[in-house]
Amino acid sequence: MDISNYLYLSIILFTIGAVGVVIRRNAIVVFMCVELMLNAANLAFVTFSRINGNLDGQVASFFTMVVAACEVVVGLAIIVTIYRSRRSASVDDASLLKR
Amino acid sequence: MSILTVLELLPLLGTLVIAFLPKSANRTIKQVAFVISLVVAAVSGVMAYRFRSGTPGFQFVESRPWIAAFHINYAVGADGIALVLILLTTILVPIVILAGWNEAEGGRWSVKTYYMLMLVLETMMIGVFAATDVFLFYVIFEAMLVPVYFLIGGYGRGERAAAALKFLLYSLFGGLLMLAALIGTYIISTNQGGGTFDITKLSMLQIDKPTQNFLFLGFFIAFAIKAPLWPFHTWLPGAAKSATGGTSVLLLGVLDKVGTYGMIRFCMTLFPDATKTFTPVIIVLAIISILYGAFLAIGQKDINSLIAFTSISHFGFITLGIFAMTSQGLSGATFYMVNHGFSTAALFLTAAWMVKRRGSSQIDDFGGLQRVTPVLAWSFFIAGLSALALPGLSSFVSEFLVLVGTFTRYPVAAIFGTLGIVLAALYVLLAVQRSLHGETKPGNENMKDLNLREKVTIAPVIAVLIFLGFYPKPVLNVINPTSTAVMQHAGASDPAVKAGK
Amino acid sequence: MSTLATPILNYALLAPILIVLGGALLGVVVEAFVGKVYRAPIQLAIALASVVIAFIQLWRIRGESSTSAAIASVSIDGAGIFMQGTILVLAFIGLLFIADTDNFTAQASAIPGSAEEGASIAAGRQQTEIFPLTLFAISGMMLFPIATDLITLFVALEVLSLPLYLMAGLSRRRRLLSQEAALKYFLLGAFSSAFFLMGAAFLYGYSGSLNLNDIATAVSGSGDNSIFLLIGIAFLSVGLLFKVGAAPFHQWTPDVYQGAPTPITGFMAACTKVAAFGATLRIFYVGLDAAQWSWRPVITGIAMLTMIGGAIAAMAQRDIKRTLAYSSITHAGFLLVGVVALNKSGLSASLFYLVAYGFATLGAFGIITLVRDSAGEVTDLNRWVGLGKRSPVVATAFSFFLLSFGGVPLTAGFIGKFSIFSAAYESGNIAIVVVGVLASAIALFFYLRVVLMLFFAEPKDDVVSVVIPSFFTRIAITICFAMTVVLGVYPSLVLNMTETFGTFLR
Amino acid sequence: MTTSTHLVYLIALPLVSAALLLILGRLADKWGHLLATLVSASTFAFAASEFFAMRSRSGAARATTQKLFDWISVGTFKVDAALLLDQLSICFVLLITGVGTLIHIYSIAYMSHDRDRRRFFAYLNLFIAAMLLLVLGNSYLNLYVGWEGVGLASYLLIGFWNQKPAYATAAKKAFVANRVGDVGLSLAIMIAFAQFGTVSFAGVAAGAPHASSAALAAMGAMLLLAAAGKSAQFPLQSWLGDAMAGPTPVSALIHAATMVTAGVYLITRSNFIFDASSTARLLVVIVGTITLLFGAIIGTAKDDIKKALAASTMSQIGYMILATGLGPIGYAFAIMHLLTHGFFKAGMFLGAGSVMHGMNDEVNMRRFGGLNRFLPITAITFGFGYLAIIGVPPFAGFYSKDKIIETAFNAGGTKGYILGICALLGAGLTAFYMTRLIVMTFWGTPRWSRDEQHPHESPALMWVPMAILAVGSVASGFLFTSGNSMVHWLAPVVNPSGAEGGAELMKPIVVSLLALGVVVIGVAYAIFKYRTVPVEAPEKVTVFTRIARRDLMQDAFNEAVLMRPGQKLTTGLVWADYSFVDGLVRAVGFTLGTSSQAVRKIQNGYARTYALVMLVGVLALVATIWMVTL
Repeated sequence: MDISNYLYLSIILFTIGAVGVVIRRNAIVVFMCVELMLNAANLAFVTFSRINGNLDGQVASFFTMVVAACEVVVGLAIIVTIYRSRRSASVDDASLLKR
Repeated sequence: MSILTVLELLPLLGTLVIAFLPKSANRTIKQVAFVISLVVAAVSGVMAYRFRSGTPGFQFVESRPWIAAFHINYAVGADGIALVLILLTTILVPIVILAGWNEAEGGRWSVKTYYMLMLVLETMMIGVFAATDVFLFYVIFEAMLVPVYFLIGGYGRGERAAAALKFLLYSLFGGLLMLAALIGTYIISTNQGGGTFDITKLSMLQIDKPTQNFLFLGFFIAFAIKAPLWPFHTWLPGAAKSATGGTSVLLLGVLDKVGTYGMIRFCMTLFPDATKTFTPVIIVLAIISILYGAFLAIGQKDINSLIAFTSISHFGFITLGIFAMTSQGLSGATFYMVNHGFSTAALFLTAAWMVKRRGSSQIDDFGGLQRVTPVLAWSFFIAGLSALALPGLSSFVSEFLVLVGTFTRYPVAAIFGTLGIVLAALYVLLAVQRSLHGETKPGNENMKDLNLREKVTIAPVIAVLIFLGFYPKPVLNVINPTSTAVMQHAGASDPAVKAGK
Repeated sequence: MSTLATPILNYALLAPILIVLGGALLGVVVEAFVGKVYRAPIQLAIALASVVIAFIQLWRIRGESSTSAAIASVSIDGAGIFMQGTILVLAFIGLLFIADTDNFTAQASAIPGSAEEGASIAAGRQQTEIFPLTLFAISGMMLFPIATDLITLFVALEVLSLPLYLMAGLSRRRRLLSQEAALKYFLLGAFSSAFFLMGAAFLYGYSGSLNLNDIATAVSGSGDNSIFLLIGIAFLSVGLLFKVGAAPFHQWTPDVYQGAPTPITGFMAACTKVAAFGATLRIFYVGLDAAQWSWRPVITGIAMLTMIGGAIAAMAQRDIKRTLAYSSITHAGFLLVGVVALNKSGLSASLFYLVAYGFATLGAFGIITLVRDSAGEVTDLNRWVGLGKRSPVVATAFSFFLLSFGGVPLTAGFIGKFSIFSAAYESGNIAIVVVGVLASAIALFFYLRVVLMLFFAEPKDDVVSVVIPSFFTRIAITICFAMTVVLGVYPSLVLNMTETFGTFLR
Repeated sequence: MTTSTHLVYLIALPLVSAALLLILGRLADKWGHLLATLVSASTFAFAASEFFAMRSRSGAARATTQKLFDWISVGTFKVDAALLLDQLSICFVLLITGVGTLIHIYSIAYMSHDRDRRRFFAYLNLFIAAMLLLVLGNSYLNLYVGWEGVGLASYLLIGFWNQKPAYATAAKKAFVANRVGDVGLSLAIMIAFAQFGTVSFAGVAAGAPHASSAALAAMGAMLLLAAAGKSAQFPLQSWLGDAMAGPTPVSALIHAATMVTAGVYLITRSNFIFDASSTARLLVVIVGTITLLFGAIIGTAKDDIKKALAASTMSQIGYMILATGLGPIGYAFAIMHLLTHGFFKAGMFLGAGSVMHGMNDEVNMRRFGGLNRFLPITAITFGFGYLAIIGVPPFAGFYSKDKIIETAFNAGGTKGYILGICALLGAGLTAFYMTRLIVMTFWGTPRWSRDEQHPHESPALMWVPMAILAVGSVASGFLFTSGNSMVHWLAPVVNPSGAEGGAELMKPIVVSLLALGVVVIGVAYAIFKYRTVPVEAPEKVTVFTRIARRDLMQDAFNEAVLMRPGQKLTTGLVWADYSFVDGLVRAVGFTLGTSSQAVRKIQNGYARTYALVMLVGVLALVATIWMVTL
């Protein structure tokens, strides 16, 4: 099976993630979409590492996972605070800062 | 240390002294400022005495590295043109301070601030004419605007804030264009072995025509805004209308000269070819300024904006003379700068006194002053006469030199220019009639005539106007060698006499 | 099956970062074990100390340069060290502002306006975690400009961003806005870093290595415009442009700058810019130099868009913090001019510009913290009217910072603009110089408009007062002011440094 | 060429005294007028001594020069401040100082009731100084200084009572009209410099033969324009009538005897230009002829005694200009008529002043009548002037005017006939309006009420000068013509080549008889027409009279063609300056402002929008990079 398909997959995932960020309202979901994009990148890394025949890409994906984990920590903290003070996790409700 | 540096430092010293005086000590502050400015004038006198006229090139030169990274130096020096303009500055400042003795009260800020700004401004005005490093010139050229901005906005009348902002934005915009051109010139110098901002070195550069035009415009527009030349003039009337008399004197009398000075010093010296290319356009602009300014002056109701528009007309003459590319035109233009300095000073100061006494700057609110305040009326009248370039007053000599110098190369332009002198008669005499003649208008009956201080202030100005009218030689002797040098560099020479004997 | 070699780390060269990190960790420990009363001073002491010590160490290694400090993943060189130094100095000043803990929420977890919050305010509690967070951010910022492989870059990016996301949400007053700022910053930041990562992946795919130098060789080796390379460049730049706040990736800036606690805004605006541009410069100068034909025109366009767009958008702002936010966008544009100049003077010009801009920004935001009424900071411009009459010194200082932003001669900003533009002109890119000039003209308008409001407009009745600045704040503002003046009048101090330090190790 | 070291005092004395009186102000009220008169008298004495000294010398040595200092020197443009007193200028110097002194004396009495008498005398001396500089300058530029100087003095004196708006306006009008002329002069000077590289009379004279005819014609035309402005010649004559707003002595000195004749001096002085250019000469004669009829016609319709005299001045100067246009021989006659005219016209103006003095400043002749019984001396002196101007032998005008008419005829061909006939016609008209003036003023029955007006003879201070001038108007003509003294005296300056007039068309005696004929007709018709004079000017009059009363519509013309369009242009420009030139600037600001508002719309606060924008940005980025690299 042609390895480049993995690339296409990662690109598709990435796109889905990106579109999701734009169209979904719920902060959690939006965040999940970002995670999806990160993982798409991971997939790309691994694939390329296979193509290039060295391990750097795979190492990279490990780093990414760790970083993603950190992001989750910080992100959920923020989202939860917002939710508590607004009783809503909708991104659109948080639109006082404008113009 | 060059005497020029001394001249620049003295006012700064004064600023420091004033800074340490208490806010309330208005009298002392004024006296200090006045004395300092007198000292500066005296020192400049010494400089003028030590100046070897008849020799072109810079004297009293001093150069020490400032920003090594860009080969920028603190470099000063004075040739004939710079010298006379510096003298103009140093003479006008004490006069302005004395004339507007009580101007600073009623301002938004303290008297202290006013005189500190004044002296800082004097330093910068001297510096801008003394600078022989283009970057130094530019820095002062721009920084100079700030004190003026605060002088207008802080101590002016009426729409002062808006006027000040417009003035500042307009000038800074011009300055930015100049910055681009300045950088261009610098880069070219780096490419041609050793980047430098030294005016003499830069004038040796070999720049191809298109680039020259591009750079020339950058400089010229900045100076045209400063000068101001039609159509870049619209900031001036507002500023003049709302500034105090003293500020207006320095603004139109000295600062705007930086524009025309820059045209000679930079446009012509750095980009001779481009100068030739653009001369026709500029001549036309100058002519338009002359007539346009005159017509609008006729149409003004406010005495200060009237004076402002007369200046626009006069700057047209100066520009005409500069770009006529004849020794008469160039020397005439330079001499014109000096005379215009003094005659506008006379106009603005007398006008300011009239306005202060009447509490209005509408020309029609005056009337019949001749009978009530003869001395004031006469001062204003004489100032007006110098504005219409009456023979026997110095402005005539310069205006005629400009015209004759122009005529030898561009007769048509000169003919249009001479129309300006008819219009000048109109706008001056209309103003004189409406303000000084006729029945004494109600509200003017018990105006006070000039007091001793004011007489002492205006007397020297008028004296200079008359003396230089009859004996311009001292000034012309200083100017001539420089203007000849400039012309040679620009590769121009006087047209030959038509009917040889 | 290759044997696993133990990594050789040159700790001397990495020390500055490690020191700051250590300080951060120490701070965490303090949070855990020290009583509430003592935390604030101790934390502050630790933070300041670690920054100072880091700087001293940095000074000792200022001459060094090596690519193998940490197995080719960072390269210590002049530019890197200079930028680290700049970050440390600016961070120090930033900490002095942050020290005024009155700006931060008493208890982040408490619901705004809840009884709980009231109680904690009454109890005078503080979220002293702000200090370790700051130190973490600083360490990330220090790593970002010297990182030479894509993963290190990504990690550094996150290390500097994550704390900032949190810090943005810690304002004491207007907490809803603050939290919203945090949310937006976080979501969009994550979004952009995803792009960064994807870009990194593609560059890796193109070059077969994560190391900038290898990528450089790969690019110069094969002149073909592989789709991998292009996508890599594009996505990578998105991440960077987001951080520097360049149009059209700038929109988070005004909202976050306005919502975040003002000291944090200042810290962000100054230090993040340095770090982000440090990385940007390194990536484009070192990694993608050979591929300039592909990215240079695009970045040029973005620079123009950013300069003009930022200036125009700022004109109509009514909130001083937003105004400064847009001004920082405009400056990002100017700095991009330095990036596309792509020559030595471009690099050193950018370095100088960053210093000048950093001090002015910190100073300006520092002053904003001082202008308050009963309900805290007042950022509505209409209420700043006539400030010059009531507190001339503060107003004068503020206007001076604005003039420096506007690039009026005899201020640091002017020298910065001059050097950036001359670098661009030197690279033959005259169009961008002209656009830049026009942009600064427009920018001048709104800077002067503020000055006008401060001094020439008649004050309104609803009184805003300038609080007596705390000791730290006063020092900080004084330093910024002094630097702005000195760099304006005698710029050689720093210019000579940027000349000598302005080199990337390839 | 003799060099002198004291010519400058001729100018310095009056100038200094003027400055003194102005600066000292009220302090000098007591004795100011005496000082002024004294100074003026001494200048006359000085001038006289110079004159006799000059006569004692011979040939080229007669001309005297004094170089004061080099005034302007830039490149090749070198102008000395230097004076030249030669046979031509001495005539003027004597006239100016002589008549000037007489008028000083007259004014002492005439202005005695005015609180600003000192200022008046200061102005008078300022005028004397400027006028002397005008005639003494040795280069066009020096002349120009005097030229505008007298303009200023005339402005000040016309507007002496400038609290009356009408008078102030008159003063302004005079100055501006003069300025128009000055444009001509300055252009002429520029041409001179461009052509000959110098502006001194000598230098230009030397170069004139080499110059192109076009240049000469241009310079001549410009000089003529200058002359027209100063000497109230067509088309710039309109200011002279209004100038009568000034005190009568001023009208006598400046607007009759001296300043207005400066144009004649200028053309005579520039004889080398006009001799070299027939075109210029033609223009001169045309202008002269038009003006002499123009003035005469206006004179016939004026009821204001001073305005009538002003009109006649205009016409008389027309004669002089005509003469100067008639070639080398004409200059002398022009100068001769100028001098005689100086005497009799000044005399008559003083007479008019004396009448006004007696009639509470009434100027309308219809309110005069039968005054000869009340002001006998005035009547007699005035009569002398009258006889002189209409040219009755042996009075001065007879000699001078007939010479001009004669030369006009001798111009030759149709041109000669036209000019001659016009000149004759003018003489007839002159006779008519002067007789009309005499009849209305001195003869017939009083048309003023006895209880309001108490006409009385003026004091000796006033009538003595009148008497002296009257004597002049009797004797001078004979003096100048006897043995062609004047012609020979001036020849070295104005006619170095010694050219003769054209072939005599008819014997001088015939011309004189013709002239006398028309004069008699004119006088007779006037006497017949004004047997009775209605107090109110009749309304039902021919359109010609109506036009003549309105100065032949000159003012109306100026208003319609210059003033109104000028005002329109001004207001238009003021408007345009705001809405276009400045409008453009404001437009830029506005555009930026609105676009700023537009940009703020995008910043709508929704994170998702920002993300979308970013996404679009990414795509754009990729797309552009793509395109760039293709």
